[in-house]
Amino acid sequence: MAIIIASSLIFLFAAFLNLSVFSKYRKVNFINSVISFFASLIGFGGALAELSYGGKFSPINNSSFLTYFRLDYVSCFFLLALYLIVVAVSIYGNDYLKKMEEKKQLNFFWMNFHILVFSMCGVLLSKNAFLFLLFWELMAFSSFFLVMTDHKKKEVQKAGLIYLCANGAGALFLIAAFSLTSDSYFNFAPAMSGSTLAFFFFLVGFGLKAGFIPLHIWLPEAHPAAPGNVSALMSGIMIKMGIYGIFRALSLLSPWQQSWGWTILLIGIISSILGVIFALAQHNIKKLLAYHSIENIGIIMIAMGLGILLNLKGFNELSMLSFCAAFLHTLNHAIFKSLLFMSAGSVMQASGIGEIDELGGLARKMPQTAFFFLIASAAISGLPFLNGFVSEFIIYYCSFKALSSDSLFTVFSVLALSITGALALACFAKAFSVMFLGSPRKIKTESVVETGKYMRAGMAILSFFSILIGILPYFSFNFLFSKFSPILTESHVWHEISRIFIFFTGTYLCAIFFFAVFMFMRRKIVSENRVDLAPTWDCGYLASSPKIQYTGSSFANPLIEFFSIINPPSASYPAIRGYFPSDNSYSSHPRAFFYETLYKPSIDKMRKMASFFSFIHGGNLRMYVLYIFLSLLALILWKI
Amino acid sequence: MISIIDLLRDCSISCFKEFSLFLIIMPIIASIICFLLRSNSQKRSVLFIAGFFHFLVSALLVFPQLYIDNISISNSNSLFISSFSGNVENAVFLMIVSLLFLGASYYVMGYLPMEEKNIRKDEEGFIINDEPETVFSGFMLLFLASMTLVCFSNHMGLLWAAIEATTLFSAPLIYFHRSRKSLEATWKYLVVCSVGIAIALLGTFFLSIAASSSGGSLYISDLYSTNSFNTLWLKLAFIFLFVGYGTKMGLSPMHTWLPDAHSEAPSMVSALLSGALLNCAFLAIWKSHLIVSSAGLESFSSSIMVVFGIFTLFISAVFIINQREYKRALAYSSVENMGLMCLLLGISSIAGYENTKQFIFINAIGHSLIKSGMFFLAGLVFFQYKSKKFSDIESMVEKTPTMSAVWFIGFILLSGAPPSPLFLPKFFLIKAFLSSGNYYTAIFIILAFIIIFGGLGRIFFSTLFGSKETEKDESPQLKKLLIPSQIFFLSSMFVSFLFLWFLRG
Amino acid sequence: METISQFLILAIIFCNFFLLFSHSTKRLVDLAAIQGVLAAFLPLLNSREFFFEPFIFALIVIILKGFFFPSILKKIIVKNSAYEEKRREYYGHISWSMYLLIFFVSVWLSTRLNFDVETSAWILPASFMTIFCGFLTIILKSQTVSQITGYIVLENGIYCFGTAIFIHQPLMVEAAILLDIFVAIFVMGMAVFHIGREFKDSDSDSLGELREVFEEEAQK
Amino acid sequence: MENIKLFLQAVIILFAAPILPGIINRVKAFFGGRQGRNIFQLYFDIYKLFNKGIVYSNTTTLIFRIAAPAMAALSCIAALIMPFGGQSGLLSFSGDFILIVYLLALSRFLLIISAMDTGSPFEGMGASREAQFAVFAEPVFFMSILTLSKITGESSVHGIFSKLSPVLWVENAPVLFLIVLSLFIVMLCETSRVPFDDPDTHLELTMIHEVMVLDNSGPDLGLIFYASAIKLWILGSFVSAIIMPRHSEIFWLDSLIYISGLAIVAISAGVVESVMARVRLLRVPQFLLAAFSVAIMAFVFQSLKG
Repeated sequence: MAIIIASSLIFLFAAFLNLSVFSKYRKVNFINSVISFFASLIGFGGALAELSYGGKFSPINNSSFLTYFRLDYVSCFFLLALYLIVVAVSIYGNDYLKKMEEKKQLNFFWMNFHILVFSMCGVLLSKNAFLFLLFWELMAFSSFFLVMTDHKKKEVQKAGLIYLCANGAGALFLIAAFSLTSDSYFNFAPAMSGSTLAFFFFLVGFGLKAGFIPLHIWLPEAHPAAPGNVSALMSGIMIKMGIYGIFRALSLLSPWQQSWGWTILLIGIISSILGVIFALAQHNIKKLLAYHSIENIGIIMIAMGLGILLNLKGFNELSMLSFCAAFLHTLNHAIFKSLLFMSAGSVMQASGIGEIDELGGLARKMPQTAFFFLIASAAISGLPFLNGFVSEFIIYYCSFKALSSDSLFTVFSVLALSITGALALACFAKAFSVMFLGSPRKIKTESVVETGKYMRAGMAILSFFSILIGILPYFSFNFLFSKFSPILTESHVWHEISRIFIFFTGTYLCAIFFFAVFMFMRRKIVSENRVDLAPTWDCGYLASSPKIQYTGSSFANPLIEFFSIINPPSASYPAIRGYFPSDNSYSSHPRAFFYETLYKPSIDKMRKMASFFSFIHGGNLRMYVLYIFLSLLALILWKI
Repeated sequence: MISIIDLLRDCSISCFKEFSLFLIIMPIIASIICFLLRSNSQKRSVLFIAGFFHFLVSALLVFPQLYIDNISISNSNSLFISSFSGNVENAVFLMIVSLLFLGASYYVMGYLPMEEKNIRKDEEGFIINDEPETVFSGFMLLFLASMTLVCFSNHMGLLWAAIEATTLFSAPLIYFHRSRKSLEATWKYLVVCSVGIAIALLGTFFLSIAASSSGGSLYISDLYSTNSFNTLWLKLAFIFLFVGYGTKMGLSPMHTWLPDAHSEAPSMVSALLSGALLNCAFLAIWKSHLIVSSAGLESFSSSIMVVFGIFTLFISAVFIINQREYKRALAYSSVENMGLMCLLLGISSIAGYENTKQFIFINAIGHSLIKSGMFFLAGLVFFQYKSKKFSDIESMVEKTPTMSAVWFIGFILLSGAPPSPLFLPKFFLIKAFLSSGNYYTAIFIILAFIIIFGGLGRIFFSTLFGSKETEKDESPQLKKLLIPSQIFFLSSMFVSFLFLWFLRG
Repeated sequence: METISQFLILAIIFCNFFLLFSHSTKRLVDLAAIQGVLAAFLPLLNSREFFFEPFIFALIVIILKGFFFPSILKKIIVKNSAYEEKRREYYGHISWSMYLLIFFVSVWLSTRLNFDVETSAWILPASFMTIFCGFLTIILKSQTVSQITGYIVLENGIYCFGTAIFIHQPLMVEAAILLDIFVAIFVMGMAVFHIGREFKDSDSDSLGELREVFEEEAQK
Repeated sequence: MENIKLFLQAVIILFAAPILPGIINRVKAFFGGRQGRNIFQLYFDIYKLFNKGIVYSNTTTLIFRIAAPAMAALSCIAALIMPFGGQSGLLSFSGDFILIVYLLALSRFLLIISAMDTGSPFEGMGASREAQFAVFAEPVFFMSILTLSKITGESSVHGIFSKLSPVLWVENAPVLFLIVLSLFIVMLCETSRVPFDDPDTHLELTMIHEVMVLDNSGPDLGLIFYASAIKLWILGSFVSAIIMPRHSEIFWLDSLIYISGLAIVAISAGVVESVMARVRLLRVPQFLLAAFSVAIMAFVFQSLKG
């Protein structure tokens, strides 16, 4: 516990340092990234130690200020994920911000970065409602400033405003929720009355931060607007604070109800499927990744909904297991989503283009970044050999094990997971191949060069962990969840899962063995015969150009057409005039569906209604005196 | 160290009456001096010195009193209260008034010389020349004197006279920039407030009728103790008092003067108006609520206050969302906070008077400090950018970084995020409504707060960020003038943590 | 003594009536002055024995309300040339209906409030009538000067209410209240004088710039 | 004795798989009145291809080079997990069909990427169609496995197949029939047989699966043919295990019945190919959604009765 508090205090100290000392220096990047790297490394070590043999989680009971903080299993797990991502992001940040450093003074940026990490540690550690909300607001405002780093652009300003309002609304709902579940000294206390209402407030308050479907409008705006390393940190870890909050809320509201489980499950299913459908239609790489965060949050919510419903149905070990799956998927998603944002950031920095349809053939120029992006996209679509598959497998496992007559919800979760998996595979195959493979479309790849060594180091760390959890699930699952709850570790479910994970490693080894055999056979044959290069078969068409390649939108077009009722793309192609063919253009750009059909009209209607009341302040003095007279009369008639 | 405190405590108890008289008369004398002096800088220094001494003496009076709650010296029918023991709220509001006046006088010292140098044009192009300094500083000090009188009065009639005096002395202050709009604002302020105050006078007379069975004396201390009231007259009295002082406090059907007065008055005057004056009016309502509840009609008065409080929240939410001027937005946020305080007082009968009292204090202190800090800032922003509409101001972060930093911190505090003292009353209010079971009002209040946050957010956001390329040009004395707001913001945060320390204790 | 105070109260009620229906601001000011003087006489008639202070106060009130303020307001009327109220077509009907309304409300109120302090019977409804009439003058008349007269009428109603109950307040409080009222009227006069100088016609409807205008209207 | 049997099974699968496409072509030729190719024609093609040189397109990267062997390896592993006859596969655990499906998904992912790597419009077209069909095929597969595990109460492939018995067929014949139908449609779609995609068409625009392997040559092409054959074997064995349940505890008899079941499935696939023509490309999703509704109907029948 002490190590973790020490590391978070280092972050606070670094933030203060930035404010005062560093404002004079011009090049603050290196020092800051070194400080945050070492601090998060210490924190990571502390969390690992706490998780593996610590386990005591005894609350600190001295009367000092520390009584308001406690470290139990769940917060330790989230701290582990947080520090892991911060380690990678801080290294990555050092190189990523080099270009930006020439343009403007970055100490304000780094100060906010440190405050963000410090406030996230605070959120995870605090046991007192006031402190929790204090750190929550600190997190909200520091991430707001990080999103607004290059506030010159129009869409960044729009994103910033939506993000600010979402945070404000979320904080107020949390105030309402905590008011129901805290004693007079603001410490967490189980809700006395109206727990369903408290649950609703918690869900909305934390949902605005987690970003599942109905409350997600800020996410696809804020993440593309933020610089690469910030959006990696935000979508990797900051969204998970919402998930942590929902879990903490569930532990506070003791008697779970059927309706809660179903709401969380349905929200999970809707946001996972809709998230990936929206992602398919996106052209901008960061928007695509932002929508995928929504999809993965949906998967985590499915796991949590499953956990609640299984608990109510009496499958206690299975419900514990599905909560483990939710936490594992949080860690997995943190790893591969930050990896994706980092590689996307380095691609955008190297090529300067965000639209995937203009990129292509980058793998030749940026081999390592291409490799990391491949690892991450395979992991996010839940393919074997990588960590995405492990957590999705556990969710499948729990739903199949609990398949009895009245547990219909397992069917929904299995279907949702399978559809999301297939769609995610299609989406990331498109993204990876359009960006990295084939021949370069609009981009001039001569100028493109591999990204800095620190950025690659940051990405390497995360891909190492992704492969580690993927290839050796038994080792990592046991290490992470043996301390979760004694009931689970003794149950037969635990043994069966461990056996399965050993089988996983076995199958992977066989697969690699077969792969080696085939490669060896081919090498022997290839060495004898000739190997030569020729242009791709193009039906004998002489002048083939990169433009005839399949772009991202054409790849995803059949699926977008099929799902167009949910997410109608707004295509614009002028009608063909005259008889002779003139040059024509077709452009289709995805619309932020929920924002434009649900939020924008409602806000405009609200403002129109509000402007209706402008007559009250119509400027005529006699009306004002009339108001006093009328209120006087009204009170007399009402009360006397 | 302990002995000094005891010494201070004894002398503050013994010569309480002398000190209070000094606090009232000293500003009047200072204003007379100002009328006599000629050069403007001398007037401003007199203003500052008076403010400083006023703060010193009131601090001397208030802080030692906090340790001796037990000795209740009966302030029998003397016009002025003889000690703060019975009524702590007077002490708190006195402290707010004197602290704000000190900040405002310091601000005036820096602001007025800047004002003289630049000639500002009205929208229609008329050159705006300012009120003669004598009128300004003179009435400012009289304004201070009347507000101190409000905090010390123990007689309802005297309380009424003091509040009427505050209206009259603040009217010329609003008319400082001699533009057509400020004249219109002054006229509306005068008519609406004096009509409201007249109703309050009628309410005072009804109160004396209600208490006629026990000699009809209007001494607040006596009114607390008498329990033989004619209930019908008491109800009518409370209604008239509530509507009268509610106009002065800015509760919502009667709030119409507030946005005009605040947006047209110079920033230091509007800071004092929204920080100190609204509190004094609230003090009067608080006293009448106490009188009514001591006579057992608590549910009657709190139901009225809850209804008016919620209507005020609704009106301020409706008007903030479409607002186009930042000063008017700040004014409506004052209206919202006053509605919040009225609501808090209203639910004190449900949620127990003792701990709601603490939250009303923290809200009053927090709101006054933050709002006056914001108005000082608004004055500087107006001075720098020459326009009241936030759409004309762009990329403040580039042009004036330090001011925009303080400007955004002010917004965070105003929005009720945890470090700010305004968070705790909101928390308590929602908790009281939710635990007492009326969920719909709770949800309505939450929506109102969200809309207000969104409206303010939109305004502050579009002033801070913009796509115009501007280089940094921040005049040094502008930075010097940021000091009062910075001090006020920091002290408000300190107050919230101090309050939490007490609560935990 | 009883009949004279009855008679005075009736005169006050009639002043209210004329107030509502006259259009010339000068006549309004005179009516308010008369009403003020009548209200000032009331305490003298009610009180049995002769006290010194109330007599002095009554005298001051008579001098101020009767002579000082009308002269100021008349000078302002001349200065701003605000002689005539704007004639609105619905004016008559509204005044009538409002007059009847406030008459019934005040009678209803005074019957409801069983008034145990012994004074002349009609004082309560008369004072309510005057107060509500003061309100109506401010609301219905559009000239700034007539709004001051409306305020004076309001003060008259409150004053004659105060005298009705005749509970002796400490001297300082009585003085403070009277001082405040007169300073208020004086400051209003100053404000109207400035308005006259700033705006050509001193009609209060011209003072309409400070209002909530929202985007749509702004663009229109 | 046990692991010898397991080893034997693996050898049989790995070597017998290419027969199935031969059987299908033979049935199509019979319907066409032609003599048809030799059943073991696919062995000769693979052997021939293994001795050829390799031509790589100059736009391809490392991914194109390692895709074909990786796909072959993954398919073999998936085949090994499958139970053979009455016996469980080399490694069987509860929820192993999830691993099988996702291994096939990984091989499909590699196929799509290698296709897009060549940068040719045709391969892109094939890749996007493949990705689209997979989206609709997977839920059908999972739905039918859900119903199966609900009937048998087991959650591993081996468990399900060992529980399937003629007695079970009698009890819930309609449900099992619907599951067989939906699994058969999924098999046809996944291995790109006629109703969804014509394996031996020559116009690149109409192909789906073949067009993705347009640029592979030599040993890579051989490995890809081998992998698609194994995939046909895996999905076919799901269908055959349900049609011919057998518990005679005699290893040889069970495996014989299992292989004959597979032959029947291949023959029926050949019949379907020669009877039906290709379905228009836009109609394919509706076709799969029909299979999905069949699977849901099966589940609803089962849960109502269950």
